Amino acid sequence: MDPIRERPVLDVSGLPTVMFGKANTTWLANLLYMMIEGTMFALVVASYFYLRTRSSSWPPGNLPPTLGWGITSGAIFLISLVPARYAQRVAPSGDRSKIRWGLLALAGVAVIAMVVRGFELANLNCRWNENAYASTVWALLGLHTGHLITEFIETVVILCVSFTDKMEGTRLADVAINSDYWYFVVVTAILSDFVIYGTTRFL
Amino acid sequence: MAISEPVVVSQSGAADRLARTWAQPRGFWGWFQNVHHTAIGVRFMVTSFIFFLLGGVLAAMMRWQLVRPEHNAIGPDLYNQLFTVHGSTMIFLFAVPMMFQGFGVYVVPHMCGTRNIAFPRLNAFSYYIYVVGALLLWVGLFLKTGADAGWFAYVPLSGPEFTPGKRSDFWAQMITFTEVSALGVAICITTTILRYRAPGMTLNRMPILLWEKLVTSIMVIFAMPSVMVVSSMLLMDRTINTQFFNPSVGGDVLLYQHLFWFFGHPEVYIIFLPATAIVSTVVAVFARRHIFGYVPIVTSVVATGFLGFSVWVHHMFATGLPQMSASFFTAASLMIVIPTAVQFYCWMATIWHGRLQLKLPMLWIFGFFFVFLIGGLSGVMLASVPLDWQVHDTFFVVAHFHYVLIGGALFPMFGGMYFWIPKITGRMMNDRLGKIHFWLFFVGFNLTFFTMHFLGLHGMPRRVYTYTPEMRWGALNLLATIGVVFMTAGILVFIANFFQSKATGRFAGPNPWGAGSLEWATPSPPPHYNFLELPTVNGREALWEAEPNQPIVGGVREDIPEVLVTNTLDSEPEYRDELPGPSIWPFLTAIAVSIAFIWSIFSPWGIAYGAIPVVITLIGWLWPRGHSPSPRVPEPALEARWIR
Amino acid sequence: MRNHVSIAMTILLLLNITACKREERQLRPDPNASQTLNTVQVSGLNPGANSISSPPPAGQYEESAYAVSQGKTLYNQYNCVGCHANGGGGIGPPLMDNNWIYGSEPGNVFATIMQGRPNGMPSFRNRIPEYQAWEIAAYVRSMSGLLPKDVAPSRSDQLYVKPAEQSMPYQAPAGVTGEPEEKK
Amino acid sequence: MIGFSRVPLLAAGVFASYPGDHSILHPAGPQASNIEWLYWVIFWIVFVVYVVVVLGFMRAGARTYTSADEMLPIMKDEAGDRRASWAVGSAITITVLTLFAVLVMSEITGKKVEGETSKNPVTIQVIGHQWWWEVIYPDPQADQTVTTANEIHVPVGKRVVILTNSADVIHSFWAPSINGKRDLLPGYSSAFWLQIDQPGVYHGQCAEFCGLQHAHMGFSIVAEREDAFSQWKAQQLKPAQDPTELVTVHGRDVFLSHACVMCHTIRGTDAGSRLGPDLTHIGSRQMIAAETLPNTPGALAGWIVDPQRIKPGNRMSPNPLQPDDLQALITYLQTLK
Repeated sequence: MDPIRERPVLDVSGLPTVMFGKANTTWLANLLYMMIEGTMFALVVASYFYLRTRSSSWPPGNLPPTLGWGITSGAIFLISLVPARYAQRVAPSGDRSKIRWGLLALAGVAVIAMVVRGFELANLNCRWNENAYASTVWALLGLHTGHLITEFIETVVILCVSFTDKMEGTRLADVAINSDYWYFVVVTAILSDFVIYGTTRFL
Repeated sequence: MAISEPVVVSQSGAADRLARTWAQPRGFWGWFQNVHHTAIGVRFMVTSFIFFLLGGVLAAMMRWQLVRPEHNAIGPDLYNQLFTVHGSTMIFLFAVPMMFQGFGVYVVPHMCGTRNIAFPRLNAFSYYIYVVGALLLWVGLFLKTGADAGWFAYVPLSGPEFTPGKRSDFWAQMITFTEVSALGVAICITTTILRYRAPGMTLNRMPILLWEKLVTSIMVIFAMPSVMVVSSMLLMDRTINTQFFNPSVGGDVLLYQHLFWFFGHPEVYIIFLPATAIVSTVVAVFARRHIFGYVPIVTSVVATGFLGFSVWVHHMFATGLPQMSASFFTAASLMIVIPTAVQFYCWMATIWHGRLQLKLPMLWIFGFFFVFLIGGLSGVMLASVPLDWQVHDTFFVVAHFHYVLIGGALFPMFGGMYFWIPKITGRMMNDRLGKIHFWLFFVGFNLTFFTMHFLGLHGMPRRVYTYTPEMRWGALNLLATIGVVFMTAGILVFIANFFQSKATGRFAGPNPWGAGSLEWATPSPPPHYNFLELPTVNGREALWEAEPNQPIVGGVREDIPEVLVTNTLDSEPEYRDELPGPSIWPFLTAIAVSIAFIWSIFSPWGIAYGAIPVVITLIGWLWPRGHSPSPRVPEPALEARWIR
Repeated sequence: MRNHVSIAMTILLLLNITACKREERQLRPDPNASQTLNTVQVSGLNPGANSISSPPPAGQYEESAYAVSQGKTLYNQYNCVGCHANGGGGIGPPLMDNNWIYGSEPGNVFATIMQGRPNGMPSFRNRIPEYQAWEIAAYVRSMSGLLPKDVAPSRSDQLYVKPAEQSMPYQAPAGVTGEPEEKK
Repeated sequence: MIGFSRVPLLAAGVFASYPGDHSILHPAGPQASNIEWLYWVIFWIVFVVYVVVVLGFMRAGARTYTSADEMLPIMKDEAGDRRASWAVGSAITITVLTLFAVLVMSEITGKKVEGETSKNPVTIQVIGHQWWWEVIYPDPQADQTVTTANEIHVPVGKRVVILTNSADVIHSFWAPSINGKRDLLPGYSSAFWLQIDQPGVYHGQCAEFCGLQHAHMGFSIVAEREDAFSQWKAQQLKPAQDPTELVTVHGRDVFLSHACVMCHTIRGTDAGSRLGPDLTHIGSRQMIAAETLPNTPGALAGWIVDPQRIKPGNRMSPNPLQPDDLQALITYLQTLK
């Protein structure tokens, strides 16, 4: 141990211990996860269009998927933006009841979205093992459904935390970040719906 | 937050308070709860080195089978497993885990001047996932289920019809494991570099090693998903009848190649950039001067990061692609030589205007200069399409990528090991044994792989388990096999040197080489809290340009594991963040995820049922515990300025 | 650290007993299995000295995924598809249901291939070596799910006609002889 | 230990005249020589660059080497750095220009090797199978189409277009002395041309890993004069003539009554399965089993009885024939010229 000697000190004890928005490190990790999953979505969509160049008729041998469930699912995802934005806005205030209502609404809409997704998958125009087109469509929807389910579970977990006394400090920031990830799920939902329902009709 | 005037700083209680706060549990179960980056970094290095030795044994067996024509030592089935598991082990289980995860996880937090890596539990989870993935491939090899379709397993050979059984499934799932691990560590390293740097270490004062780890992490984040998508597609084709690669129903075999090589080429830069990071660090230390051309080197590293994603089709020139796209990729493949050339010239200028001390790490870096240069230049030959039509998939290519990978990653790795082992173990490595190791390895390497250039030019294709005597390849193959003996001897000398120096080596002290980066400010081996006083930085080489009474950071709580978070551009202190402590849950989550992945090989429902324990263990991992740091509601963020 | 390594080694050895037979690549069949003379014995009676070699254990072919996939390739190449289609039947009876006219044991299917059957099944005696007949027999049994999931072949690179044998549910054979055979 | 597979080789006595050269550096056609020219040009550029850079590092190292062991102070050399930045700048420019030159040369050579299409080339379809090559000379009339395997005859000096396709996995058609390699992809049919100037026999080998016997999947290209080629083609079109002596009749009966008939075709007999190579003119081929064994009675016998010993894992099953049947079969196959 070197002898005690005087050193100028940069005192940071006054700094806060919780930050919201871009300054939070978990927000950065969430952004990086979105970049990873965004790349996976982009690559599956790229494979979809690559295989499209390889076959003469697209969708090969089947009719384009019916629009009904596609539009419903897209609409529900757009609606889900409201509770997500609400939860994000009230998170910094630390008001537990508002946060609980926000998360409850978000979880409810997520359940509806999953049910609609179930119907959507059942009414697709093909089964995953028919041909390359069907496989990529199911891969795209399956990838998104995976994200939908994990995001739903995350929302439920944070909802449970909000009922305990631990819902403060960095946990409040987690609520806001959870809503960021929900925006990502909505964006990829709209994108997947457009690729699956749109390209076979308009492009 | 102005600098307070010089104030008496009481040192006495801090060390043991920090030691208690940052202590990691000991004992058998404690081993699995350890989340400190030094422990995880050393584990990555040791485990990947063990798999390097195992991969080397496979290479020796392959060379023994090729020693003479029509040699019946190893049959085709076993030989195909040998070269596939050798390739997969060296790339996925050794090169990336050692160069990116091993050195990254250990060195980056030290160099940033912080106490632990960001998201330490995710870091520990990544290590366990990597180990399970490695064991999966090797247990498969012992059970005759070793992958046998090559390390990039082109479809349709690795597809459902031409590889019966579970061989390609084990390989594809191993890929998913190692990529989840690499992505996890990439997130930890990116956050640590961007947000946990010591105050004063602005972007243009960051050591080059941090720049390269940052660029490598971003490359990992954009490249690894591509191989996860393609290995999952292959797995789904083999288990649930999807038709991605079935040419008869619209599938396409080239889709596999495009998706794999879109990951494949950034992958080799993910291995190479950490190597140039070590070279830049070591050259500056042993030329006793700042690196020449800091800005050109950092620019060329970032350029390599981008260009790495634009050259992948040079692996597919022989598939008969239209001439137009082939010439674009030739141009891109030639362009990517420029950034590396810039770095070579800057290193040469650093040595030219420095004062060279040819100590052991520097000897290996000179080995890198001579060997990698041959690999890089034969790469220029491969970039031109007509030449690639002749030498693609021959032993010329085998020689090229061994010169680029062994020359480009292994030589800097040994240089980095001789450079940092005194910091890790606290003892200096023996100089004489190090030189013997270098010359044995250098001679053996060139003997084995330089002859392969001629084998390739004489038309010997890649991955052949034997050849007929009339082809007149016997003599060169014999020469190549002799080289393996020297290399093996060299590696054994290194292992002996490591264990001998660990026990009886000279004590290294905090800074045996007089280096300039922050990790040499900690005692060696460093305690679990790394820095007794969190440092501040006012130059590119922190220790060389530190003022006599360089300010330290005070006010970070010592009773909870807290680190200072600074903003990205000019590393102004922003807030204090409490890091999660040691916990068994990352290990349990890794086991649950492994069970789900391996179960999904045998039944498609494996993912669905396997996901339930994964969710449970994840909740156990992320559930908030312990006291919450600030009972009161947080007031808006204070505006903290670092006034100089 | 040392006891972690020892734990890992013991796990490795335990794992060693699992299905490495599935991945066995029997590249060189033993000479007598390459006999094309029909040597299977369907009934206990046989004239003269018992020179007929006992049929090799069917397990050798039914536990090796390589053998079953060879059987699938041979099923297509030797034009069994011509009459039995992909298992749905045509001129020949269907093979992917649980109705076994001549019994579902590997030995019975082998005898059908080697000796032929009335109503048009040709005898492949002298045309197909025995080990290939055993492989085709193993594949035929996998069509109705009688083989374990990880040995049965997965989809082929041809047009998609039916789910792969690996995803076929197990159908307990209830042959014309009536008595169901217990699952192996 | 001397494996049984060596016996046919030794039994064949002196090695049959093995196909000619198999090296990038001994071109026998315009394309391979263009590429060889490009190889040597880039090689010398690369060689000079290597020597210069290595000398640079040796000079830099020797110039400032100190054997001092202790930690020397950190030095600064502003003037040196300014001079060095000029040196590094010029080195980078030279590198960029060199790389540009390499790019231009490789594009030019690529154009020459790709070449322009010619009027009426000889068209050959090559279909890759697991571990042998099916070679078809397509013709609008079915009876003018030649089907053979592993041995490709081409007229000297004339342009030949190869249409590639694969029946199972990815293979790669590569004869180093003739032209670069072109992958045979299932689901893709690509065309590339080659031309051979000197007559002779040139060896080629599969260059994309295709499974167990990728090592023994060779082919040979026989370049001969125009008239010899058309005479060979006419001979190939003829079906096998009926055997006359007792032993060859016995040989044909053995062929038709054993497993051979399940996979092979001999036009002019009842054997018509297209799984394996077409054996109608097996007698006229220099080598058998995809250029693994010379076409001698001993090698042929060893191959028929136990092909798995020589190429473990290939599709041909062992045929334990009685000795007299085997000899008759060999004699019959040798007559199929």
